[in-house]
Amino acid sequence: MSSATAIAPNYELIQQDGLETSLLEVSMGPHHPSTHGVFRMDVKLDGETVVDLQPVFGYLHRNHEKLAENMSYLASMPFTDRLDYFNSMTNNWAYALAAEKLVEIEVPERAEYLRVIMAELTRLVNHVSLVGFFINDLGALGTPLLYAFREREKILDLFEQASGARMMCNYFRFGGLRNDVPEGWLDRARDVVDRFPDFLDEYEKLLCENEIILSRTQGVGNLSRELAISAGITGPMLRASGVNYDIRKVDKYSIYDRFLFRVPYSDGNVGDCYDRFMVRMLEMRESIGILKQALGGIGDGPVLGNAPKVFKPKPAEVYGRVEAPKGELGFYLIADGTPKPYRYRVRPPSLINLTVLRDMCLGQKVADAVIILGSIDIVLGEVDR
Amino acid sequence: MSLDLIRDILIATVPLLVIFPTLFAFTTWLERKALARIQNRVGPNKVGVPLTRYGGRFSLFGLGQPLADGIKMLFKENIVPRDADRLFHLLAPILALIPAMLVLCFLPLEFPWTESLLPVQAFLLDGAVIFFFAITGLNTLAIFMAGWASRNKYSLLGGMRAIAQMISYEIPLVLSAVVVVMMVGSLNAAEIANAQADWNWFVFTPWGLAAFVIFFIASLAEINRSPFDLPEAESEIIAGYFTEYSGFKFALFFLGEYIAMFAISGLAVTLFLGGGAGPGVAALPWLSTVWFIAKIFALIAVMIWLRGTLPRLRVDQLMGFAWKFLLPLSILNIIVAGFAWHAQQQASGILKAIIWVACLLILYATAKGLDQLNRPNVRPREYKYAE
Amino acid sequence: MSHTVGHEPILGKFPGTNWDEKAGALVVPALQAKEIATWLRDNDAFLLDYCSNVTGVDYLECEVKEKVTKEDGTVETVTRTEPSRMDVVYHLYSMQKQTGPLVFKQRTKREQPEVESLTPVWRSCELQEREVFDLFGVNFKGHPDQRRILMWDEFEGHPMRKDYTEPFDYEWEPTPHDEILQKHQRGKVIV
Amino acid sequence: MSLLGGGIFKGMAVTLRNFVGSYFYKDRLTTNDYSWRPSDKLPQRAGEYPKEEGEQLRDTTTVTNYSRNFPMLLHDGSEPMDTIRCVACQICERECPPQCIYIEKSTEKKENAGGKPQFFPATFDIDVSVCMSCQICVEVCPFDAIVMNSQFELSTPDRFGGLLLRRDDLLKSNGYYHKIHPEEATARDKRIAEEKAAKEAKKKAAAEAAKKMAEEKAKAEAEANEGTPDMEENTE
Amino acid sequence: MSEQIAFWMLSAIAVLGALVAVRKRNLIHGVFALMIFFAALSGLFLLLLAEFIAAVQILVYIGAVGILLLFAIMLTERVTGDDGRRMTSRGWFWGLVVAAAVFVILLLPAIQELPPPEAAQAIDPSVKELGHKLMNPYVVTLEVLALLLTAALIGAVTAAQGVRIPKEEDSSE
Repeated sequence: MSSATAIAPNYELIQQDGLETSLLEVSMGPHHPSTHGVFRMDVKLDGETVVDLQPVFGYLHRNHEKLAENMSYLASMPFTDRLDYFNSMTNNWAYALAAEKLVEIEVPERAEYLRVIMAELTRLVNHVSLVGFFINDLGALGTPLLYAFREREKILDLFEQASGARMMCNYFRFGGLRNDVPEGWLDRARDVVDRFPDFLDEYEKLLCENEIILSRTQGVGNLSRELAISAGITGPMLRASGVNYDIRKVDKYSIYDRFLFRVPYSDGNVGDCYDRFMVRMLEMRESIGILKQALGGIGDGPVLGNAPKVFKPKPAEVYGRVEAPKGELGFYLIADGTPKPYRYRVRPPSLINLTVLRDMCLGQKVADAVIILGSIDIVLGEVDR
Repeated sequence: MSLDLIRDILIATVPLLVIFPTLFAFTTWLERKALARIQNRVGPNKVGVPLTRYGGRFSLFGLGQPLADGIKMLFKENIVPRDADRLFHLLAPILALIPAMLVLCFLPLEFPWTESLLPVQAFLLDGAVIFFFAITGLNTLAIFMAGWASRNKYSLLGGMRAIAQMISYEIPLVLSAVVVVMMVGSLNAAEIANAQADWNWFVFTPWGLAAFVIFFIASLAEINRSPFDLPEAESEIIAGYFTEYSGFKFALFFLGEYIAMFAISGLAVTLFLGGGAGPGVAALPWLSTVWFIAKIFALIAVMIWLRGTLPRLRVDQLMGFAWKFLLPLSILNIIVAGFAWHAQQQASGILKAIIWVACLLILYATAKGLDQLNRPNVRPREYKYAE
Repeated sequence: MSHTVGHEPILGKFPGTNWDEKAGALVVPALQAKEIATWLRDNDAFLLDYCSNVTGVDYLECEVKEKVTKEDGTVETVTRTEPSRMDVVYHLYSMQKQTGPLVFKQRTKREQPEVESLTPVWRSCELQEREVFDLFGVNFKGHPDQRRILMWDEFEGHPMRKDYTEPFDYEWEPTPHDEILQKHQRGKVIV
Repeated sequence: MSLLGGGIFKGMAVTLRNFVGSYFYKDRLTTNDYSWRPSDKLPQRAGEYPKEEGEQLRDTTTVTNYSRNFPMLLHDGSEPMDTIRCVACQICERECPPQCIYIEKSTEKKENAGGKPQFFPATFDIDVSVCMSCQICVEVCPFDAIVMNSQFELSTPDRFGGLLLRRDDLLKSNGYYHKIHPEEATARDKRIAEEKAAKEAKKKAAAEAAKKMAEEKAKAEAEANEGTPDMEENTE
Repeated sequence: MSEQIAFWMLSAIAVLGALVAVRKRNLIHGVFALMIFFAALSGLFLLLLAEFIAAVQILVYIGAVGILLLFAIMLTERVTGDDGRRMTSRGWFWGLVVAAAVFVILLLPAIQELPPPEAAQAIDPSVKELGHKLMNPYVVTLEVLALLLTAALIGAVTAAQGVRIPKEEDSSE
């Protein structure tokens, strides 16, 4: 335990036999095709081997927290969409959850069901496109990615019908949802969810046994169980390292205790890119299970509780967190009795999962650094905020 | 030097310089279209002939796209990095194109109008096959030149990868061709093609099949096609050696790459797939040209299909695959082919079939064993679930 | 919901700490923080092996109105001045026992704040403490790699502090939006 | 003992199936042809694309009835300024998260959709280069005066002026709103009608109750309430 | 006639290439000039109807030796080679003498035993014949050479493995 918390040792190129080689310093990013945004890695290479790697952040920094501290509680809801722009629904949810803790609003049951449905659809969207991007980083010519996007479109269509926007949904409100889903939406959602497993079968056939993918991902970017816990890794990445920790199970927030679902995790021997990839593949199946139960159990009713029109909580401190597709997304709010939060803090899973990037990349090939970054699953909107 | 000779040389070579670039244009369209369909997209479908603005009505499945691309490439700005070696930066794309074009002469591609001419075709050379390999190897230089002259770290990495990869894969490439040369007893391309008349294609023999598979894989690496496109790996090193190329120079690289694709497919067709042999050739000799090009396109279709399916290998795995898998297998293939060929001289009928099956088994078992040896721990895993 | 962690044993063991009831947080003097953190991580009763969230909170000096109940039962509003301070807040969870959160605050002065880095205890603090250093200017003693993380190295000031004012934007160019913004800044619209 | 290269062959089978399937199944080829083509004349201002209201909606594949893009102002009749619903209360301006709305209240009152003299926006600008389509202005509006448009062809050669939508660009009829968001518009109209009916019933009840007490006094009270009924609730 | 023209052109290219290779300060340029020289030499072989030798010249000298040189240069510190050092060494006089001597020694037998043209035409160096010669009378020489090359290969691998990054004990346990 204690050894894992230490900072990774400084790998130095040790010269033997007096053969002198020099290191190649490459600045990968901020405009590199596979850094998933404006992320930069200062990489020192010995031939093709990574001997040092420094992540550089901040190219997309817009001080989201400061912005939010200068506007009303509701007004920063649309800004949370822009954090992890793949998963605006879960971002909304985390923020709504924290704010609801501040004022203790009851959320109607139908809204809870819809929230779960939206969150799990978001998880499908995120994981399916992440796997596509990951295989793209491995060098495939976008085929898995485009299959993923083909399926993602169907879910985004659902989002659009419910909230009016495909990605920047801005759908959750303190105490429920902005509006009810339109007529027939649930049937369409059932249709999409029912057909999703067929796609997953095909996807698994395409990817999970491919020899090249197996040999590219296995044994690459190993992350031990101890380091993963200590470094605060969350989400599928943590479970790929063999820790069974899912906030849906631990906190049982919302109505997750009503659904039967399993949490896939690895045996923790390696915790490599393959584990991270497979855990996400398996998680999608569980999400489909939750979706089926939720779409079966949803009843009629209002979707917005009696939230106060002007949101002016009493002084308090809360920390609300949800299991976002990328990990634990938390919002830490300090209210001081004014309509604006005194302190508004986002706990970004993408940024914290990057803590171990250097540890995982050292000693690997430069091509591995790219897929390790891909397997961490970052979105720069959230890393830099 | 007689004028006839010059005329004949022109008649023999100019068609190559016209037909193959045309085919290149068609192939780029084909590849984009096929990849698009594999990925469930539509692909280029707007630009018609001649470049209609409001595609739609006359779009002809977007066949005008290559032409439009070519015009775009011609008029793009030619950007040379400030620190680049300007001379080599200019020479590299040209040097990439020349060997690719040159080796086309070594393919036994007989056009109907060349029959009555003097025998000027290069494939009649005694060592045509070895010439082919020698000149293909020059491509490496061009890529290195491009990578080095660009003064870009990604380009340099791409160049280094290209050299290592192409040299390594040249060995299994040549060794798998040796089997065919051994069987025919000649390095002359025309003789090799003629030896496969009447459906005696080498790909239908066990050693020929193995050699063909090795040849095909190695040729993918040789022409930097997916899954061996490491020198231009987009997700790792941007575009590799041609990161700093734009406009027409880039187009030349592109052209060179595709011509090399034709050339190496043509050699595979010559060595294993019976050259121009095919139904109806006896009656209509010009059909042999059609068959030859059709077979080339069949191979290219497989390459496109592979590109649409596979991710790429890593550098060390790539080298390991060449040296630890393809090389031993191709050497074993030569030995097996030698023994089997001598054994089947006396045998006939059932015995011959047994020999063939035995050869196939030996080769497959070896391949499987090598695979196990190289990647002992790589296999799908089981995962646990928490309720 | 989450299983809360009992804080009484900590207060008993470490006399310097106190419990902030209003915030629900354990307030720890900056000197003792590392020792307490290590104890919390390794002690079997807590096993808080997962530090989820690290952030700073900047409190300016302000006047607080409080309702005080006197002995005779009358309620009176008292105004007192709250001194400025800087908090560094850690949210601790236990993955093994699946409990948490325990809010752990290092409290320090606002001018040139300095606290103990907890990165040696929890690796997850590494980037987040860098962020607090960057945006709040809190100096973390013992942090292995304390540099700016989100702002560029040459940047001056700490933007998340409450008294931070924007410098002149040298990339400014006029847009119709300026009109709108100016109106907002003129205070015509009171938020 | 698996086949050598078996995973690769399986993958190739999948891609082949997709290749062939893309010619036969709509499911596998989800790309839609974006059939609207630019005319020869470039628009000089945002909002000049499609020439008729709702023209782009012929292409139902690119815009659904639920999608939102930028806000628009509703009016009820044929003459926009006479039936504008907006009373320039400036709540949306205040609540707008990126602060992209600019309103100036008129100095004199004018009869509007409700048939009563009201203020109206002398200026109502939305900078769509800043607007982030969050729909918060729609939610906070007590008069149902601002709703989301789904028009998205807004490109213009003028980067600054062209992307500032003026009041007259923003004004759209309720009929147009019904055309682009039929469900939402119907629901909204229904709610407005209900509220109106409820209010009227309340007024009637209040009036009747007041009649018993003192006729003149009650009437005056009711009129005062009508003037700015929702304003006080929301303004704080 | 055409052969004459080709011969002179190729010779000129060869000499020029060799001169550039020696004189050029930029190492990479030098190597490429050397390759031009090799290519011209291969052309000269073709003129002598020794096509196999010509092919091997390209395959081995350009394809292998040249690239090996490039690799060696890549691994040195100054890839560009523009370090402005004096390129003529002090021993240029003795170098010239040695070069002249080698030239004369090579030239002497060529002048003395020039075979009659008919004889030269009679030798048709077909690839098949070359193969038979290599495999029958000269098989021992060939095998010894192969052994030598293998030894060199193994030596190269051993030398190359000298530099490696020490990895932390892997977490695979």
